[in-house]
Amino acid sequence: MNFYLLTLIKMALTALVLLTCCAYAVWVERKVLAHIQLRPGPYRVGPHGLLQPLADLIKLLTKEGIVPSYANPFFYLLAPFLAVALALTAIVVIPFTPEFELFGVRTAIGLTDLNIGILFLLALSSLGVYGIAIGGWASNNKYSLMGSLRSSAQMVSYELPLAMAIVSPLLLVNTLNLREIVELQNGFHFGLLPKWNVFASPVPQALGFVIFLIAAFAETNRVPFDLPEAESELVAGFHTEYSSMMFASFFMAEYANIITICCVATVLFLGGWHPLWPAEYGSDLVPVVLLAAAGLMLLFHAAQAARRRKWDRFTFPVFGVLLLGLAPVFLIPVLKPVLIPFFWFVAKAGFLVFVFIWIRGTLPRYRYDQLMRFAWTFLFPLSLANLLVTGLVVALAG
Amino acid sequence: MDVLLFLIFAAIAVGCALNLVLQTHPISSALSLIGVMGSLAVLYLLLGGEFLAAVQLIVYAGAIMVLFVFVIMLLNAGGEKKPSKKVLRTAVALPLLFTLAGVAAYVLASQAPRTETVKFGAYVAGPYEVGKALFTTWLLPFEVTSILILIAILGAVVLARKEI
Amino acid sequence: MNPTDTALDSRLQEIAPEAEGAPRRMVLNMGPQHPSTHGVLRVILELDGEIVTKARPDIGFLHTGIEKQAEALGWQQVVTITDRMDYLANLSNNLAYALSVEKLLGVEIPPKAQWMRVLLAELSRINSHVVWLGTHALDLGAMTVFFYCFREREDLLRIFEMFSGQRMMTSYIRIGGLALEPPRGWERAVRNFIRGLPEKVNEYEALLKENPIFLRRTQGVAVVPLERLLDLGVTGPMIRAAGLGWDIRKAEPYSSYEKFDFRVPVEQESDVYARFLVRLEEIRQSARIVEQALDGMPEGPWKADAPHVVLPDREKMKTQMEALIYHFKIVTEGMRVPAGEAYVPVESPRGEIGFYVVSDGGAQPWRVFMRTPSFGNLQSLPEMFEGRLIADTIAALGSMDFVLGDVDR
Amino acid sequence: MPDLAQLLAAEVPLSWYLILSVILFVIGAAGFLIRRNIITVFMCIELMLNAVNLSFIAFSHKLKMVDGHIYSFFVMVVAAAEAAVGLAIILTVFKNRETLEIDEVSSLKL
Repeated sequence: MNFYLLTLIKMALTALVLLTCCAYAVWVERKVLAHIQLRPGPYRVGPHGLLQPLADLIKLLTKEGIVPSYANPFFYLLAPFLAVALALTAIVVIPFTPEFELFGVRTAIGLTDLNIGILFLLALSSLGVYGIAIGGWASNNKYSLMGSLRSSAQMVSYELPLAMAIVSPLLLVNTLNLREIVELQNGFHFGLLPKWNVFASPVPQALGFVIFLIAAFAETNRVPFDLPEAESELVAGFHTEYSSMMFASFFMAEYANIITICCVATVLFLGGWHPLWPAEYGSDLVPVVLLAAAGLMLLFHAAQAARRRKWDRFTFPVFGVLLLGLAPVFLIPVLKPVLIPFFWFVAKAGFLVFVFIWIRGTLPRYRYDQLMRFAWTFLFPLSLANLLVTGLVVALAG
Repeated sequence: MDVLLFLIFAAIAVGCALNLVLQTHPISSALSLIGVMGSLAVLYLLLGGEFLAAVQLIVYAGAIMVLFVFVIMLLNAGGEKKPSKKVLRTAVALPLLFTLAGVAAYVLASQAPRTETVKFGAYVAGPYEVGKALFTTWLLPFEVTSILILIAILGAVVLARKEI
Repeated sequence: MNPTDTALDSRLQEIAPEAEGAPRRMVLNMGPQHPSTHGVLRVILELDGEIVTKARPDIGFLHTGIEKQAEALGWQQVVTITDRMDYLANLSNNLAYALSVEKLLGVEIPPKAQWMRVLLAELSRINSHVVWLGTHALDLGAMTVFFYCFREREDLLRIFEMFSGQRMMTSYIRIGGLALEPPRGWERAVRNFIRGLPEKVNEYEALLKENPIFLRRTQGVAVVPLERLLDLGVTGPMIRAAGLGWDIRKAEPYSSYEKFDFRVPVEQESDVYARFLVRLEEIRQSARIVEQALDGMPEGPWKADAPHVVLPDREKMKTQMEALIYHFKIVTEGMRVPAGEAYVPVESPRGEIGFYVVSDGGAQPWRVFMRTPSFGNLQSLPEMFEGRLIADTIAALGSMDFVLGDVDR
Repeated sequence: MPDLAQLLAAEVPLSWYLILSVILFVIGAAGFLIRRNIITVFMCIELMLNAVNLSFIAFSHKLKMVDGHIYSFFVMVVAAAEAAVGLAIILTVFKNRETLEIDEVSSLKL
């Protein structure tokens, strides 16, 4: 097949999936937070609020986009576009599966295979600050300005520990290509413990992983580092003045960034698509078992008359049958080399996204000066030490 | 394809550079400069400078320019209000400059051999090549730059203190 | 120059005048619509970077003229507007007003009513502190605590509704006793709530007390020395967090508080964290008081035997001529209070609340002056803000625990 | 007029890169002369540095040597150091003089 045609198809698919994931990440976040906080969360639109993202989208699309009279209209309108474009671009270098052959075409899920994939990601993440900075400045609102000043300082500061944390696993794998990084993490210690970079042999990168996650929280402006939009101090920070689709763009950018950074963490530290335990102990069956269990549980609840609610009467059996039907797909030999790695990748990245939400439900917010002090006096030296130790051990081990 | 990409990004670079000079508000200028840097990064890629293209974005566009934007926002300085009073100087300087540019371009175009072309992929200086050169041949200058940076940091810290 | 700077109104200029030749500072108008000014407080901040150099509170956005309104209402009717001042601890307000008027009237309140009042006042203290804890945590970014706290608040509001038929504006404590007979089953509802409370308080404590981020946000923040607090007229948990164990329930017991065994928590640091600890402990102590009140609730009438003050029972009104006459007189003319003046302070969740009532012998108060704790506590705002970061102002505002209705009345 | 396929297949002459570099440099120099705002002037200097970097890399491609990249790398390092110190100076100047007009800060003492 033509390279360009294939790439176009893949681009369209990736964009579609990523945007849907962003929308549903919001739903998942609201649901998880709600359950942490002892409330049901979105419940009205669709069964269990499943259509809530769609409703939100329609609401935001049909709202009037207001440009404040003192704002700088060009930059005010440019900022959300910049933010969302940069956030969505980063996903192109993530390899989701190994290469496989399907209908005579050799390809992989994932758009490109850059030699300098990591550098590309770093470049995009360092540009990501502009959307926020320009948006806050152009709104001509003091809260927004303060939010964007905070964010530029914060993102520049946390980029250092982030980059340092990325560099140490790179020392182990000796390549900048994300696909090769994942492929090098293949195999198991003692036939059981996966050879992911978190458990890598001379120097396990567990510390690097933690530093990376902390810096990632700061880079994506999430609790406890959500200072740029700290709603109790700066109203809504840099997007105080934004409404309608422009606001939605910032929102989407935030979630796209979270998803991307979780994927990067999966690739760099958690062994990408490699399973948690060897296939000979049945790791291939995990998705089947999970889906089947979920389907059976739904059918069980559907059969229980007492728990039935209006929507559930219809949706529980339908989704139960759907999930049960989906389970054996993972057993089809042709699809197996695609779906099983993809499942593991999505499972790991999804778990990290869950951690992001979980932290949001647990921790209070840092103060601005404490945040900067934390980056420069704790996180940065720690990541530097981690890098030095890793480098030393790698050099000594030859 | 090469020509097309070159022309597109060269046009963007020149357009952004002109905009940088012509805009009165520093934020517009800063964003134009980021545009120049972005398109130059693509041109570096065409020339095989993979590593430099990435560093251009990470260091130049992502760190130095953020600093500029930060300072502009911090000072909240508006655009230039009055045009320059030294009309004569400008009137003489600009034509001279463009003459210089024209002459330089002419000389370059006539001197450079026509056959000398740039082929994408003919020469690649990725992180490996740059790193190797940097840590073998250029080790001393590289270490000296670290001292330079240290001094710059100290200078910036001293200057930014409240007392001055 | 930011165009919004020139658009600031003259009010702001008068509150935060920009000195001639002073370095350029940003003036930030925080509120009256801001997520964490707890209502409609407006604080005008002068900022140097993120540091507050000057802070001026601008109150009055919730001014409802309650004090003046009281002069146009009957004695008993004023109870309903006291609910609307400090809407989180309305029963304490009711109690303070009722005690002052009862002092003028000289009526004796039966023990059961007194104990009920203690019980309800403590429940409303728990209510107020729980809402404070939730909103304070939300201000600091801990969203989940807020929802947990509102779960308790919901239980409490159900209890209040059970007593009075109203969730917030209960007006349950009236001059001469209570408004209604306590409903059937109230004891079980309160006991269930109180039994579960300590465990939940422990849960909140576990979420916040040793959380390093929370500690950094609160310890050493918004410290005001005790002497300044005393000068400014600050009372309640804020002053107890500064090392002075002043609690009117202990110092000048009212409504038979002397018969209860409880501890007044005192901390020394006078920072946001100390205030947090004091209030958290007060929730526990209040729970203890409520338990004691439940266990030792005396039997007897729930309103005073004062026919010229308290409306008679329907039964008596229909059978006894005298009761009918009293009912008619109270309803048509209102009850009369002998001329004089009285002030009985009460320890509300926020500090000392008192109603200085002056009567000219008529059916309406001649003057009701309200000494409200929120107003006094708010006086310390500039001292807490100045020289601190914007983020600290939020923590400080939360730690003051004011209710704007109480400030502006 | 060359047809599209020919254009697509053609390679870029090295001199085009050099001419682009000259054009950018001259624009930067012009901006350096006519702008009044210190920050913009500073940015024009960065533009000139960038223009020079482009020719370094173009020559590096011609000579098939990595040295041009190394030079550019050093230029970036110097630019970073320069930006840090320069912007700190600008901040201090603004703090003391309340202006960014380059002509108004020409005297060393107030």
